[in-house]
Amino acid sequence: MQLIQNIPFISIMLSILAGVFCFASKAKLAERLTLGALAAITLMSAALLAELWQTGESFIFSMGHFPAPWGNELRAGVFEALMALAFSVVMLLSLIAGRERIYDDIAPARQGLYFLMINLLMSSLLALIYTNDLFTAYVFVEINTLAACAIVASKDTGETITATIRYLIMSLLGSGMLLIAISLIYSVTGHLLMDHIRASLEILAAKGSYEVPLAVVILLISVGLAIKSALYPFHTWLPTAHGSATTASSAILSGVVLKGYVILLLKIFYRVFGLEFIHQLQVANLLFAFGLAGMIFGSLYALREHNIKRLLAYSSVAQVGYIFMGIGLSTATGTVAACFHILAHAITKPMLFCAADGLMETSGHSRQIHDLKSAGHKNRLAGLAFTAGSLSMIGIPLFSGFVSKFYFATASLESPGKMVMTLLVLALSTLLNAMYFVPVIVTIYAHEDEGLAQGEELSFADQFIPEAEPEETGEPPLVHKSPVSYKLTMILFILLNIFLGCAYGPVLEIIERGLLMF
Amino acid sequence: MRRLSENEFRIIRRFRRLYAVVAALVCLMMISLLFLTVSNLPIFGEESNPANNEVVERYLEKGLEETGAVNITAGIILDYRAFDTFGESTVLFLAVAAVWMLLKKEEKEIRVLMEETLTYAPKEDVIFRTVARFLTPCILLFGIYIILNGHLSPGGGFSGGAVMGSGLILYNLSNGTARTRRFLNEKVFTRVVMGALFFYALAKSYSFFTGGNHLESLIPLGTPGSIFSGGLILPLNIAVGLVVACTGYGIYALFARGGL
Amino acid sequence: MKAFMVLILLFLIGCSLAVSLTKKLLTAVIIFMSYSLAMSIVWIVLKAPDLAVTEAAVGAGITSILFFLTLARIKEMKGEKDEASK
Amino acid sequence: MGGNFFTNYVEISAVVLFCIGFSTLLFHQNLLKKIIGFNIMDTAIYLFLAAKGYIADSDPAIIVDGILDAGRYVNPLPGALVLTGIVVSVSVTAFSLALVLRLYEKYGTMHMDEILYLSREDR
Repeated sequence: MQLIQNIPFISIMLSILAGVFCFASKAKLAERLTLGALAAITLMSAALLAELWQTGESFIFSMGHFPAPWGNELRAGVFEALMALAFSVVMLLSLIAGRERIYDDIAPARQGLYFLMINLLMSSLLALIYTNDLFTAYVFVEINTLAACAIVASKDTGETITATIRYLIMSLLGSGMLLIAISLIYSVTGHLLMDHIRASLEILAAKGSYEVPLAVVILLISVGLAIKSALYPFHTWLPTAHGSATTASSAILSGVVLKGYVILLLKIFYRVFGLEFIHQLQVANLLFAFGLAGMIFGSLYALREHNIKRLLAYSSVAQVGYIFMGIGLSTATGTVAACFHILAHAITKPMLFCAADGLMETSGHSRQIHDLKSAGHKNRLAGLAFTAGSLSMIGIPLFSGFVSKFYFATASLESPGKMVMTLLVLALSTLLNAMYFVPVIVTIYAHEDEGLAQGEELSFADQFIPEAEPEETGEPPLVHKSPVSYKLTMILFILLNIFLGCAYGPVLEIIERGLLMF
Repeated sequence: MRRLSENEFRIIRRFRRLYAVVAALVCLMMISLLFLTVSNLPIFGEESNPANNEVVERYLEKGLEETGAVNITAGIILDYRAFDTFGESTVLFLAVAAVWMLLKKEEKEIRVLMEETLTYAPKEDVIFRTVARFLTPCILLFGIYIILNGHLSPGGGFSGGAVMGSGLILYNLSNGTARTRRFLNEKVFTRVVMGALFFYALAKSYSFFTGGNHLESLIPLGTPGSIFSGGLILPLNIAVGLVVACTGYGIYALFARGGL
Repeated sequence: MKAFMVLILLFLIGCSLAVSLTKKLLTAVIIFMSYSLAMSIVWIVLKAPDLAVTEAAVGAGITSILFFLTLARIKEMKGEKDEASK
Repeated sequence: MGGNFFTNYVEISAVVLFCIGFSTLLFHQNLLKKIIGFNIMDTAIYLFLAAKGYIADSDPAIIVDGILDAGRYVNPLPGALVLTGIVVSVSVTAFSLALVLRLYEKYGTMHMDEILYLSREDR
């Protein structure tokens, strides 16, 4: 056993220990600890990814002295390592970018506890990525739920606490379904570890017994996790929670937390049931239909919003729809595209939230879009980042969003029954995305004297103009000073997005190989 | 604070009716699906059910030898599946931190709440105080017994800790906060909880690390059945018991007056 | 044994229905407490004494205390508000 | 309906309890009732899970007299899982009750609809 194989275990323990330590420490110390732990996890995950990429193997780490069906296990392959790396990078960047706002929004006595929640959130996400055991997954899903609710509630306004309780109630429904599904699985197979459940399910499938319970199990798990990852008809909690929390929380929740559940669902589909079983039961078609509905309705809701953070939150609903649509295509390419979109959205949406925060700062923290007029001139970097993020969301080449859309389209060609629907909805959703992002870009680059109505009439074809505008304009009236750390993270976010948009080849290959290893 | 007007109530009620129909449909679907499922499951109480397989066989036949715990459940939660239990303690810790974040008040406000006789604390009641004086030591002792015998008899850190926590709550109700604070104030609370959790995390990390890397563990298991047996199970039970007792009392205090 | 089990299970269902249908919150909490205690008897019948101890201490003990406290605090706040509005 | 409807009476009542809890969580607009409903739902799942470990005519899994025969004892694993679950649900209950208290401090009500309506003005 090499030392490098301890990395999953060490990173989970590190974040839990850092979380425990934050309980009694002051905010500054807690922040340093959290950032340090996140940076260490990032480095370790990168090392793990490099190592596993070279050897091309996955490994199993047993937690304790007892092997497979008796003890707990962690499992890591390139896919898991890539996701851990992406999640820790996004966490780190969003925390640094939203740092100022954390200290503004949250009462001093609570700041240390906020970082505690962040640490435990990270540990639960890592555990969800790495675990090989369904019941461990349930326990960490609960940690994830509580920590995510707590980072919304930390702002302590009436709005956030109302949002939290809605979020909590929906999440509890979801975890109840997950738990009853796990007990049903246990009752028919007698195992909790994914590999062993798979083995005994194959025997059961050969005999043809327990077909009804297994179908119900898949349905319950899909619905339970879909509630938690805000698939369209279950998304009602998301806009208030993501729209009202402090910037770093919104960024982390939309970029990372939603995706953790999707990854768990993928793991269960691939490693517990096997794809053929899923396809037999038409669950994939259900997810496909809900995903398509989410892509359209999420965008339609976003079109009606005048509040920039809620607009971004509704856009998350649409993007989660994309991911489930990709999974629902039920081809290998579709799943790869969905996984790539997980990454693309994980780096784009936090950037948008942080950029929106930078823009809002210039206009006295108003969240209304019409108050952000010419904010892009006052805080140029935030404006640039917001533009880049929007273009990525719309799906302009060079940015990551384009790659995932392209791959969704390619994947749809492989499943003839769903091709027409997918292509149509993709086109429609792109159009809708443009329809709500372009007016915002136009508004933030409008001069104070220009009317807003003019901007709203701009059509889809005009979207390239705003990108060029920052260079053209003369002296902006008031340049907002943001801290260097904020600027650096925004630049990093943009570079990462362009990197994913241009050098997507190796990333896709990692995902493909990782999914084959599952 | 403003009340809702009649018109606003009407809007809500209309929305509510739609919601009720949808929810009723969901519930009906759920119950019929689950009935269908359960009637297709293996028969209750049969020994040949799939759940009673080789996994459980090893727990029962080798559990005593491998973990040193007579109570197999304690062996499972603190040794075989210790990672789950560690996650569970983390959830409890997280809950305390979250409640602390939501309800913690300034020391000044706590003082005010302490001085006022709370409506639900019958401190002046003679019967209550006398009974409490006899009961509190018994409850605390019983909690300690449950914790220490966790590997030998039913119980363990969680149940014993909860019993001790309720003993502390009873002490607080009958003797007042000022006297409770002499031995359990914020400083002690933080130190005990963090210390116990650190010990738990480090001890479990050690066994995860040695287990994952296939090294020998250096902790002796002792003779099964005696109090000092079961390797790490007894110290872990004590650590968990301390955490649960403190968090139980801590959550109570935060709810009652916004601070310890 | 089976008859006893069925009886407790019926009691549990009755309790949960009562909780869901009563108007008064305090009554609902008290019924829920007895529900938890009945549940701990179920654990004993199912030969899981660890669960029985834990359910009695945590479910019937700590959880009920928290519910009572919440009700008491809410009543206090209501009283303060009424006084303020007078 | 499958054939084991009446033999699985414990599981059936667990399902009934689950659905009562589920509908309490969905239908009731009082937050405290919702939380009690969630607790009922959780205990129902635990009942379901623990029933999986029961074997008729056997002893609790505590090896008192040193007899190591797997056929003599009930299955201890579901019990261990439920133990974990109970603590998780008490933590969630504590957190949600704290949220209810904060909401009451802010809005003076525990009714979900009123809170939703009142919080809309905070935006």
